[in-house]
Amino acid sequence: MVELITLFGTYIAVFVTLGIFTILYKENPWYRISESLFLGLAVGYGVAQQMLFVRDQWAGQWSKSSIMMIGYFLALLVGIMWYFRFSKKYFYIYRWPLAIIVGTGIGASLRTVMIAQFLDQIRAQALLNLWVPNNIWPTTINNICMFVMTPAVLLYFWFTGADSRPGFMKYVDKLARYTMMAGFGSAFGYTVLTRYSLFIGRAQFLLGIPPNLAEGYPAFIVMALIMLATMIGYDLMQKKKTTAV
Amino acid sequence: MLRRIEIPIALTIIFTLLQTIPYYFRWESNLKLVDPIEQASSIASQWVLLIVAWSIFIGVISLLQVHGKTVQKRSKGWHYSIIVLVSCIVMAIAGLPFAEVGLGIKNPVYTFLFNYAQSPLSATVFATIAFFITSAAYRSFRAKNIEATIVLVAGLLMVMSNAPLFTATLPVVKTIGQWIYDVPNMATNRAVTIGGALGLVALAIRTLLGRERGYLRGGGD
Amino acid sequence: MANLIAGRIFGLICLLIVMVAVTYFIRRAEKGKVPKVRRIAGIDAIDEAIGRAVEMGRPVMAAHGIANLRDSTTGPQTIAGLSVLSYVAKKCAEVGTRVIVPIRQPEVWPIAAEIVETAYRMAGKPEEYQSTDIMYLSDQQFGYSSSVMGILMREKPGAHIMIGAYWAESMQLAEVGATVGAMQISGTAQVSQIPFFLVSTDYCLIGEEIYAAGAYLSNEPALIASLAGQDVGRILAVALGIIGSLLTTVGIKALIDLTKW
Amino acid sequence: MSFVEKLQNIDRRWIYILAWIFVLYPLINPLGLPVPIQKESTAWNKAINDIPDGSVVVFSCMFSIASIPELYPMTIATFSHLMTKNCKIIVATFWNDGALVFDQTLLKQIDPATYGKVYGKDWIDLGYAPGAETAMRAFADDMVNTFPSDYLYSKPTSSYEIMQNIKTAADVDIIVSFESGTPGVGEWLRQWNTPYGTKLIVGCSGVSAPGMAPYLQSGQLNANLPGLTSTAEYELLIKRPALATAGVDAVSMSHLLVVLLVILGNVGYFATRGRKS
Repeated sequence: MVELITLFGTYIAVFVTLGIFTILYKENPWYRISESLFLGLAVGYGVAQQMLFVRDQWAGQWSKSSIMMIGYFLALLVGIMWYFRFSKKYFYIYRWPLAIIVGTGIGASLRTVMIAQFLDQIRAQALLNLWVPNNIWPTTINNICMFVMTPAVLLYFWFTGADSRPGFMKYVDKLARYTMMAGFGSAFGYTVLTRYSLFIGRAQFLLGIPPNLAEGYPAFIVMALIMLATMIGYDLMQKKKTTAV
Repeated sequence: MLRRIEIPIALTIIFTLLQTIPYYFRWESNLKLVDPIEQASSIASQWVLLIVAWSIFIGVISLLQVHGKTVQKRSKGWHYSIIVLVSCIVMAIAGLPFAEVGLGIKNPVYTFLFNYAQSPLSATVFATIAFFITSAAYRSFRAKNIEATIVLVAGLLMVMSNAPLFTATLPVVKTIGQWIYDVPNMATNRAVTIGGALGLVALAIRTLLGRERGYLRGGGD
Repeated sequence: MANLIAGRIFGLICLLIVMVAVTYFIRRAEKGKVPKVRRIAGIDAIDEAIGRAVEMGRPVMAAHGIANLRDSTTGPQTIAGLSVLSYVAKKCAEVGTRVIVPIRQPEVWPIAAEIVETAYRMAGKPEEYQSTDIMYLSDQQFGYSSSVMGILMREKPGAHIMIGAYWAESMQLAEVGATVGAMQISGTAQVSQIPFFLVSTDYCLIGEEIYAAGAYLSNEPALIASLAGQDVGRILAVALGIIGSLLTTVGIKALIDLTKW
Repeated sequence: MSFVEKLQNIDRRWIYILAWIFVLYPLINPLGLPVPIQKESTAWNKAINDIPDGSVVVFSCMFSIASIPELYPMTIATFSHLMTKNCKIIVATFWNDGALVFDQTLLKQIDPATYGKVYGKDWIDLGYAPGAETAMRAFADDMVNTFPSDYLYSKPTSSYEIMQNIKTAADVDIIVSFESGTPGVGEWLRQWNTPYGTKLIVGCSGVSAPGMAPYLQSGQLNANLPGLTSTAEYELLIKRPALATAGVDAVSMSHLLVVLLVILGNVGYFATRGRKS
């Protein structure tokens, strides 16, 4: 026998799971309750996580020397500047922490982006061997396709110098669009896999398939019946009302 | 004076350069083994994390504003706003990092809410998209022209190549799916990756020249 | 004394080439020589969609994605979306149609409000601007999307324009938009979401097309000029790839060694 | 309305019900469809098997609780596989849910002690650091100071034996990351692989899989395990069938449904279009 608290928890979990799923039928109070709970918990959870980090950081490295301590409190001061956005008069101060974050973010990406996303990709492109005698299919053919397709897609996004666009670009654009369409097909296929995997995961929970708790299954049946009955019952009542009028 | 837009622009430029320069240049000094600029850049990146962490209450305040107002005015659906407020406050307080008084990530209320409410909720919200995809696939995946047909055929082959039911009975599906993934998909994503890198550099230049003010606009001035 | 770090020199050279190109074009544009941008099919469709909304007597819904302005990869998409919004708002103000803007990021709200208000002021109809139509919904991804779905169902817009960074919610928004009969124009650089926009909206701007559309519609010299600078990098990438691959095929490793410099 | 026209306009709620049936039925009555082993799972299995003795592994759950159903099976399978290897494991994450996902769900399934792994000596859980890419950079440059205390016991990280010889990314041999978005592979490459040359293998949700292709082709990424189907194959390879294996029949059936519906929609479309013209 599982603990009472776990059983209670499982019922809550089943309730919110089904509550969200009821949106598939139509908007209703079960959905609104689950959604509101979600909204609140997510924000509260974020607070807990960030504050834990702030505290760990202090204990870990910033309390070790007086210079570090000053740095820590300086960060707190700059952090307070965020909240000037709620002031009508001094709102502009909140741009300072924003500027620091934006600068660090852009700088951190700019550091290595040219190598990680530009040069390494071009090097891989330059390593394509267009003639591998002992491996015509798939290597040679694939390499030739990649050799043509990647530059075509790159050039498709060439927007400026509209007047001096050479005539052959028409064919490049066409090849690029076909390549991208096939590529998007692959994105579609994998997205279907993801979304169904998530749904399957929830279904496994509702059916109590291990390692999910077996108590999920009866809870699922009970909750599903209650929700369906209330929603369909409510709908029928509404219908009766409108026909009576 | 403090109001000037030049202050945040200057801050952005300083912090951008502080992160970027030490990656390409090494400062040679006979006195110390560690490169002082690289060290400064590394400490700055950790210091910035603290500033990021302190911004978390912005979300809380806007939540309190929006839902607090709804409850106060008894607007439509104010009962739900109470749920939002209560769940937010309980979760935040239970999770505050004061293990000395029993709060924090090991707090039973916190772990209970995490395991039995937040975790199932967010997973389910994403799972509902499976249904939208299915009905969209049925409703709008039509072979209207050559391009749409390519997406459709490639998409279907890809769906099949992800399902063992098809790959076991028709292994060729996986071969084609693999080709789509390895070649056109790779080419598309490589071009987008390279294009993204160029876009980022352009954004950085506009920032360094003080021309990119998008993130500083708004709220007057 | 500063020294270059081995293995990163060629990367630095490429970075400098693109940086110099972008700077050059920005300086040039600010002297009045703004490069021309190719017109993209979806851009014309924006006018068509607004016209259709006017005929039907329905509002226009113009969204700019759900990303913030800060992120180094998705921020530019929001900027592009806002540029399109400023064009849409201008058109709507001229013809006197309501424009609804749903917002997820609190920091974007004042900017969007300013854009729309300016558009109405420029059209000489400041009294028609309704601040309540610039709606801050929720900073939660699905809180936002479910609210937008609700608004779509209630307001039944004639045109639904979505240009910016979208994630999983793209599907929901485009689906509901289609069911209420809006003419939909979408655009995103998030590759995983493009197929859904492509199949369920009338026009879809693919990938970097949204930046071009944003620059084109906003007419901001710095934005257009950086497109020209990026194109220099683009040609560099294509040339290095093609030459390198040909050299590899005949067994010369010189270019590969150069990139490892 | 003719039958073909009706085929084009089935109410979406009927489609939703079909989706429920096609998923629930195979879960309740497993069909036992065959699962052919494909190249992704083979490569993943090999990548883990090939980790040399004494290596240092960074193990990272870079996903939110929303992605648990898809990524959790591969995380468990890989973690249990790593437990059988002679290597040191550092658990760290840059997604704010990642730490709890690991602590609350994964550790309940696998207890490292049963594999003879000692906490603080063979493995350590550092938890979460906010700041995404900036934090990942900081972690690469200075691991102990980015995570000053560990997650499970909140003791100073520097006091653990395992961290005595592991200071920066240069001391790490391989990153095993499970992810569903940003930050993820791009950030690992920019902040770890490019500057330090650390090897990287990534298990990802299906949605992220197409974006991995260029990195796989260029060799920046050593292996990639995409989605639930590949996970089921991997579970079979390491002879530890679990959640993914149980769910894979439902994957097959749901995908069958999608294929059928698309075909049905197009049949209706062409039939009515042919008649109109």
